[in-house]
Amino acid sequence: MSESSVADGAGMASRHAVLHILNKPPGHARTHLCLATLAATDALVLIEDAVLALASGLDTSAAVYALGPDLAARGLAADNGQTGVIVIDYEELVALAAGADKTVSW
Amino acid sequence: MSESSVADGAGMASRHAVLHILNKPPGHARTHLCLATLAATDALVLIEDAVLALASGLDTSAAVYALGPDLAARGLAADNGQTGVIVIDYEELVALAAGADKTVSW
Amino acid sequence: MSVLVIVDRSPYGSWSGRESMDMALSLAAFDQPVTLLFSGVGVNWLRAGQDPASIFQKAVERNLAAAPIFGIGALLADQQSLEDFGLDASQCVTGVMPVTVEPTLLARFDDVVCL
Amino acid sequence: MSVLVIVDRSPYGSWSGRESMDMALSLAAFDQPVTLLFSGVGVNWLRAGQDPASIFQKAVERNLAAAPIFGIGALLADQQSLEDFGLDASQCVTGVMPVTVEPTLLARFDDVVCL
Amino acid sequence: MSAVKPVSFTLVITGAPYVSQAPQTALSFARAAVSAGHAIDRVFLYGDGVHLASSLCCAPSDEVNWHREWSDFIAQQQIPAVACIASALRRGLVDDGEARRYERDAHNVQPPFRLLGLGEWVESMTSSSRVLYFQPGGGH
Amino acid sequence: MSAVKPVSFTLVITGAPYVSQAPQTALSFARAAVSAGHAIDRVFLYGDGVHLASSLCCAPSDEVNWHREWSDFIAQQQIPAVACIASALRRGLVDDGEARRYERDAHNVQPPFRLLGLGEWVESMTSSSRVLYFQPGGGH
Repeated sequence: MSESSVADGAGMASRHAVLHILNKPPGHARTHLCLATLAATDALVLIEDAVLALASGLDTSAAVYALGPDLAARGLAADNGQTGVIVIDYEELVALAAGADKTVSW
Repeated sequence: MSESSVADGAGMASRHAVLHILNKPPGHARTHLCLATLAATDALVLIEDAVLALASGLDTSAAVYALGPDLAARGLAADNGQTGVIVIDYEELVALAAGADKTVSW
Repeated sequence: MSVLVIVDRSPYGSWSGRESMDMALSLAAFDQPVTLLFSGVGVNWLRAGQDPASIFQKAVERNLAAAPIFGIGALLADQQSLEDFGLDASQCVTGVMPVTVEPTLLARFDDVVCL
Repeated sequence: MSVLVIVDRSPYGSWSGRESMDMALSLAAFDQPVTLLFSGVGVNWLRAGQDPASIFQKAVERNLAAAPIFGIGALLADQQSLEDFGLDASQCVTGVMPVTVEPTLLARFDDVVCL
Repeated sequence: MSAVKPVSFTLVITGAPYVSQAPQTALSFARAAVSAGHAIDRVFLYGDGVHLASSLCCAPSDEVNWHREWSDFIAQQQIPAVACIASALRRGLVDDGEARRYERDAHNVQPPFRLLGLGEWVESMTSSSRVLYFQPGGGH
Repeated sequence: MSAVKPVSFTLVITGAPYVSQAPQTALSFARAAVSAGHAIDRVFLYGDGVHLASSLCCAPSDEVNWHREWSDFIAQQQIPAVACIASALRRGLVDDGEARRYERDAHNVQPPFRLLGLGEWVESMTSSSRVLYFQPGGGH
């Protein structure tokens, strides 16, 4: 991805009070806890097994990002059933984490 | 427990086609899988974290056993919300496993 | 800096909950404000009358009851999870405060740790 | 002796599913009848087009497609789980047979292994 | 006990000590099985269970030493005890021979545990009356 | 990159290599953070994450050697790398000093990793801009 999209990522992050980073697969109790604490103004980043939520569906009004390499590994694309998901790379994840007020690793 | 109750355990086990041994806490995906494969003529043994199902409730018509030391560790008794649960010790678990046609460790 | 440490692992079947509580105790030992929140199956750490000696493990109940003495600000528990496991305050170690798990809960803390 | 090996762990985030599949391959290598069943998030092992090289892991897709050659009797998948993850047979590696997970399924095997 | 016909068990342990309850439950089961006159054909460590074979685990002084309890039990009962070699190597458990092969200057597999392949488990599946699995709970 | 103000990260890893994806994701994150001009104050291994400090892990020859990748990165970037001593001892990870104290004839903590207490993590919580946790997934 281009440097400008990294800057965009950081710009978006600065609007989010909390950056929630989730690595648990759908159905895991931690997923429910994460969603229960997710404010509409927060952002959720799906990494590792959590990207499978794009296939099973995810009910939130918060901004949702998904880590591209984890999507590719699992044969998924951003449009796999879920709309409005922004695919990011590690550089953009760093920018989001650096720009957020607070991060929670679920 | 007395030796006669051990023999009772083995006698019960011989009526069960499959002895399901579950150690996962309520809410774990494995719990659902175990219950989905549990026949009314099977038996379910709750060990370790799975004994917490006596507090949260368990919907099955199969025979249910729970390991006493694990109940005690977690401050639970057999009558903690769930009826008809038979509390066993390790000796009775051995007798159930030895007497069953087949065991599955979930 | 005030930290919320969340424990959502069940007692005794795994050491994960203990290692989370060790983190909370460590923050308290260094005079950092810290609060514990028990959620999901984790609320079972709070049940009174645990006897882990029956499986040759150490009791944590007394440590939790003494949490304020160790410098831990509060023992919060998710109200819904308490109900799910048939627990009310009278069946818990002393000092447990039921709360609703919602976004505003996290906003009260500078950092959230959930292993 | 026929063995059912169940995989209900998701791919790549943990090695548990791989270690279950290694057990199935090992039984097959010693000429023991074995069947694999994918359930829950485990069905995602079956999705066609996986590229684990993107996270520096080894692909299992080709191994699964070649399961009959290795002596594995069948690749079963829980129908409901496939639907939960938006999968139909055309999006899976070849040879996947959807089944309903119910008590009678286990009765077809002498042993069931679910790590 | 006469009501139960003696059988033979293989116990597979897939959870690590001081991380999961698996090795504890397995030992209580094993002791009860031996007391009841049943045979234990083999103990097989797989996945994270291989850590039970470590010679370098230093248990907290106020907790039970599960490594010693298991080693003593296996030695007393003369039960073949195997850790899966593939699980072990990737988790940092090596015996004398593997240490030489991989050019490491130390080894940490506690006898009587031996590193062998999954074929040992397959053998148990064909010859033991019952193969039971003692696994991690919902910890992770 | 100028849009992002440089910050300092502490990375806590609680999942083991070849068991969870945690050490891999953490390394990709760490490399990207350094490339973007951010600082990494400390890498702290906790829980099962301490296995990343093992000197005896023998990775399969057809897989990435995550121990070496991490050791090289830490050495190149001169990042303080700590494994929690309590987590390590109960999981069979000992350094030279602990091996002597516990009378073991081998040690298996790979420098530059050092065994230290949770106080190191508390220090990170008070001094790093962000503390991120790289954990096991739903494997167990």
